[in-house]
Amino acid sequence: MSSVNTAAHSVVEPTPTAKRIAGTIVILYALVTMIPLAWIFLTSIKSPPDSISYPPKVVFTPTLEGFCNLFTTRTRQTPDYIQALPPPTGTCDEITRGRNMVIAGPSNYWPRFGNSLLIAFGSTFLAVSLGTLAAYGFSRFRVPLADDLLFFILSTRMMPPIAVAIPIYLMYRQFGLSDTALGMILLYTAVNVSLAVWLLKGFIDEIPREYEEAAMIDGYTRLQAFWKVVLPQATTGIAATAIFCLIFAWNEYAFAVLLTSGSAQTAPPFIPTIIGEGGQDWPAVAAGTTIFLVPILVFTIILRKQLLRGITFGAVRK
Amino acid sequence: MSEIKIVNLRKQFGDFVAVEDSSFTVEDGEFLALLGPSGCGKTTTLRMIAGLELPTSGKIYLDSEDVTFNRASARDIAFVFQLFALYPHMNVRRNIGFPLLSQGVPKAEIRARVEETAKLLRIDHILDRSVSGLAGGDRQRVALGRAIIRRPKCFLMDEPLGTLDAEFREVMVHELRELHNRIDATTVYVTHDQHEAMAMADKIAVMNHGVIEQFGTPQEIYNRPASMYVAEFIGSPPMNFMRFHSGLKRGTRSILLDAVEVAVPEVGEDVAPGEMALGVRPEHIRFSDRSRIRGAVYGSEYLGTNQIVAVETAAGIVKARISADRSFRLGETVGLEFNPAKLAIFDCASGRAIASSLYAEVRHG
Amino acid sequence: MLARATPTTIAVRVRGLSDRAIAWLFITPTIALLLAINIFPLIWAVYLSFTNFRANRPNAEVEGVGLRNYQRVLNDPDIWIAMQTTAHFVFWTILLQTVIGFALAYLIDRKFRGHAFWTTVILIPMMLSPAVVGNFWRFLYQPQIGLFNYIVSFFTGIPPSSFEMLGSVILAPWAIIIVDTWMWTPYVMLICLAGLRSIPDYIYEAAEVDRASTWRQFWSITVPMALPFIMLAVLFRGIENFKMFDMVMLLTGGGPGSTTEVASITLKREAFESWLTGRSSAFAIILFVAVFGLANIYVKALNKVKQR
Amino acid sequence: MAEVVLHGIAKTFGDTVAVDDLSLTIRDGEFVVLLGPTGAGKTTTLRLIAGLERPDCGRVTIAGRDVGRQSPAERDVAFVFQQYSLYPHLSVYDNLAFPLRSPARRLGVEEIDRRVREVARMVRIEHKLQNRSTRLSGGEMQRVAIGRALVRRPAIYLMDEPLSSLDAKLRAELRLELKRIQKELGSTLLYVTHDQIEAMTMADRIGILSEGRLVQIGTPREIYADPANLHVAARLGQPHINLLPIDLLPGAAVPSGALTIGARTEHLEIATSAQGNAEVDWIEHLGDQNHLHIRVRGHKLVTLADPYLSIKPGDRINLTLRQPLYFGPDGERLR
Repeated sequence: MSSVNTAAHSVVEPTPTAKRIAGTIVILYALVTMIPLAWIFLTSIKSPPDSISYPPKVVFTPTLEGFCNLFTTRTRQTPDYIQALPPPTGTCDEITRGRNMVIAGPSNYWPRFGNSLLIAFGSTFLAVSLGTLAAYGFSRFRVPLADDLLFFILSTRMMPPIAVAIPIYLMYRQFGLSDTALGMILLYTAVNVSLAVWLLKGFIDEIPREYEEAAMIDGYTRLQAFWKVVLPQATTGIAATAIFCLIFAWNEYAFAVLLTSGSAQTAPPFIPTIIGEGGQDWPAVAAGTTIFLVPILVFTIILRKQLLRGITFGAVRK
Repeated sequence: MSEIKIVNLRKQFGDFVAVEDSSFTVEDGEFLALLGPSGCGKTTTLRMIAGLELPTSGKIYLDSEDVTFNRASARDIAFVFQLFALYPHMNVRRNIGFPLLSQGVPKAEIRARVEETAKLLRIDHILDRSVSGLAGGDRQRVALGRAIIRRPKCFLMDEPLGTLDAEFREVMVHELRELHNRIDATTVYVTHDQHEAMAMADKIAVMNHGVIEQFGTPQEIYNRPASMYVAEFIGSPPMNFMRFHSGLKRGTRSILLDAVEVAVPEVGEDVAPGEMALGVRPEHIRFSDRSRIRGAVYGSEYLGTNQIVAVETAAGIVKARISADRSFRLGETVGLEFNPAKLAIFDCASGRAIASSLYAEVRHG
Repeated sequence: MLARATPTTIAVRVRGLSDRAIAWLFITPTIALLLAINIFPLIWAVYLSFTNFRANRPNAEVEGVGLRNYQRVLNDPDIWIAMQTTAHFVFWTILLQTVIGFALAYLIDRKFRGHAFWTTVILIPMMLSPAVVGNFWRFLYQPQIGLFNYIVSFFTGIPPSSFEMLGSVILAPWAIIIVDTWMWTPYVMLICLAGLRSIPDYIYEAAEVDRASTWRQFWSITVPMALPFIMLAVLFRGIENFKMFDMVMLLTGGGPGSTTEVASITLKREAFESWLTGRSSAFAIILFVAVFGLANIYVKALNKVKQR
Repeated sequence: MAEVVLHGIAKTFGDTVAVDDLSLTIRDGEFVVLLGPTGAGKTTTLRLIAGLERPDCGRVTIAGRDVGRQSPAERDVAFVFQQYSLYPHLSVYDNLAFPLRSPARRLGVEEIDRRVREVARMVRIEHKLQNRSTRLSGGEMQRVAIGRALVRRPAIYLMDEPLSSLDAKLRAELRLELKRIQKELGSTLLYVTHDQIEAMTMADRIGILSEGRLVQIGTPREIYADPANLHVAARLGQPHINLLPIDLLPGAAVPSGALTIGARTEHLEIATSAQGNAEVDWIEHLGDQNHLHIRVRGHKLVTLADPYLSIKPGDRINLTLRQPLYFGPDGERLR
């Protein structure tokens, strides 16, 4: 009531000085934790010599060399050969020639990135769809052993991924699912669906049954009531769950490195393998990392409310 | 125990004025109810007295000491919250003892005083239970125990019965009043329920939009409402208003209601012609075939001991409380007779009550 | 007036599927998928743990070896060292993350201007891929050229090339702990924040009226009421870090020597480099039982705290 | 509209008996209120009629049809829930139109629009039709909820304490309105509540429920004036009925076997007398009614004070019984 409206002005509200001190410390912490990310971005627009100079360079001439190296494979040629070539066709061509190299073809980065997109979105869609249905089932009907089943499903997440990977590796080899996008989608769906059911059951439990009952009395079947009444009210929960599944699938490394090697490989195992001449090509790695991180950053910022709700809700429920 | 005095107290949140220039005094040992609908500023007033909220301007005196800008912890008051505000991680004993612990009272003394307080409230059998499992009434008693254990200068209560169910509320109303009679502590009690205020308070302040509309004893407020707002807020069903258009002269003893002359208490002021309302309490109406104020029965609500009959008259629907013996057909024509000594007249534009012999000794808030 | 509906024709149209049919229809696909990809492999792993099967020799004859795999694993000093490394890692990361995370949450709960924005900024590291980020930290830790050594040297004067975060037996575990703390402190912070926000203002007002000092309010109200949340955060981080693989793999690969070889890395070596499938399955089962058992004991304690 | 008959229905949940051998006929066009405390089986009874629960035994017929095997949608009933009555994701208009858009009805757009507007007028919400349902005040929400039931003409309206979450003023207002609408439409209505005022003021007949059993049914006057037992007598009346030992006050004509006397205000005659048998404790001024608290040899009584009687706390009065109610040791009424 009125006390709730006015509570924000209460004397237990922190004093301006307390707020200022708290704000300063938190902002300092935030800035410090951003240094590595800022460094990744800066490195991605440095030239390879700039990236490994000492002391580390904060002021430098930006270049797209890292991105060029990320997207292409190159071969070293003699300066005479390069002189004899027709004029360069683009920025990358020009930069590459400046290092006495020519572009031999595209790199594997975009295909790997595409795999990540396909697998992450595919598995998220499946996990959330299946999870919503199952969560509704567990929430509204008396399913024998439901609690044990849910607990068991969740406890499989306590296994180290490597432990699960052994039999899955054997099974996939048997069924020809190794190194296929379908195999990875199914795997990530299975891993995510347990969390999805758990989270979504919580969200659906919060929607009072009276809504469906009212709809059923009003002449709708249970399926129609589910579609028209439960789903619209569960959208925030579904969105929060989807973000979780997406982040997991997008970032996953252990299964990906063990079960894929070529055509279905995702970006996380690929990025560390980007090698230039004489060691790792850090600007290229940084460029690949930047591109890979950007979608998640954008996501985090746009959907932070659902994200926060999802994390805290998931935590408090379990 | 002590006296609370507030002078021109005002509180503003941004553009919104929550409490406007309020002044009143709660005498030592008195039970004051701040009564009004939600958002009227009663809780804010209470929180300012407690020191949970600091006023924009004005003064608050506790026992003649200016405490306006003291924090709650420096005021020696006790506050009972609407949602009880029990510490969920402590058991009953530790909840009640917490105010003493905060002041560094020795363990043995805390123990003794907690037990004494619990006995007073008849909750000594649940002292070692967790507060989360308690029923509403017991939670309420624990909250009270935590308030009275310290023997503070005064008690402030913010709708403490708001979350209890109706039947239990009745019991707690009596319990609270009895507790007050026993320990005689100065109390300010916030509620939106006129029944609670009427049943418990020595004085009532009726608030509306941040302004105290009337301050007085329950009988004063009920019998001599200072405004239409107060008249309508108190009583169930509320006071009936029968509208008429007229001017009034000092000394007049009757008015014309739809061409029927109605005797009223002697008017004490001259009023320019305008829209007026005759205020009649439902229990001051009797049915009489001789009366020339007539109407058709619109509905009746049977209440056992008595009944409320709604009658549609030319001046609007009037509800009368009469004995339950008589029954009515809908649409039946009846005559209404008013108790002339109890009638009030209001100016519709301002809502103000017109001075009359009924109001001879009333203070306006 | 309103038209009258005709009940008898309604009856036929709205029958639809029975609740039982819908329950099956909704739950079965999920259960089937979980059986195929979660449960079945688990059972298979249990089976394999009793055999001498090697995945790189699929055609060799499989023999049951009873409990011998388990005996070997439990008697292997290397595995015990890996467990010890894991325990150190879990202990220090959780300690640091809890202390920093709670402090941050407490400060953010002061609700200074822009706190929502800065909370989001702080959260960013935990959203990122541990593998990709771990890989990049390797660059930051380079002794000659890395930013980390430079900053340390800038503030302490220690020559940047005089120490190697990833190459030194003493520093490598701390290098990993730093990265893990950087990544996951936000998570602990967030859950602590949820805990702090779950304490309603009126509880503090009550304490204020009860004349409790700020110090007492912190220890008698804030900490105990947020404790269940803190304990939850510890549980989740504990489980996650117990099975930590990707970040360590990319930072040190378990080195130098085997100083940072946590259990998951040992497991990976046994299973996918030495191809001792049976034995590594036994190790996996032991790990699982250990986590599961510890987590259950912990949850019991947690429930006790909650019910207080 | 139709007659609804419950015949010997019972429902248990685990160990608790919610409804026990309940038989009840709600006549066509009748407003029946089931009154009882929490846990008396009121809500379960409504849910059994709606088909949201299946009875363990017994029969429910609506307009002569046995609806035992029918789903809620097939039964042609409307239900107003205590809470959660509106879909938060829909506007007021869409909430009202929701029952009409069901596949069971398939009404045309214009027909739906006509009916929605008609009902909106009836419950006085037509000015808020486009609002989100979450943006309404409590009273408005409950009006829309009632409107959603009224928008079709079912065999029976079932209402589960629809006014309990509102404040006293609104409750009084909606009470009158609901009664008016019901009479206007001639609808059959079964309403459950724990509020005796609602029951007394709205019902054609009140059924008193206790522990799953129907203890008594009758018009408000019958139930109030002629209660079947102690439980019923104690549920009605403001202030509560005074329960006294038989020999406390003069004026009783005690039937044999009576153990308790039930005395309401109208059963007590007060005369001022310095040698009276009772003492005035205090007077509770509630404005419209004043409660007189009286002490008689250690027993406390509460009655309504006659405003014209001049007494004050501490005065002695003479208290006499006038045709009170008598109850036997088992609580049954003795006449």
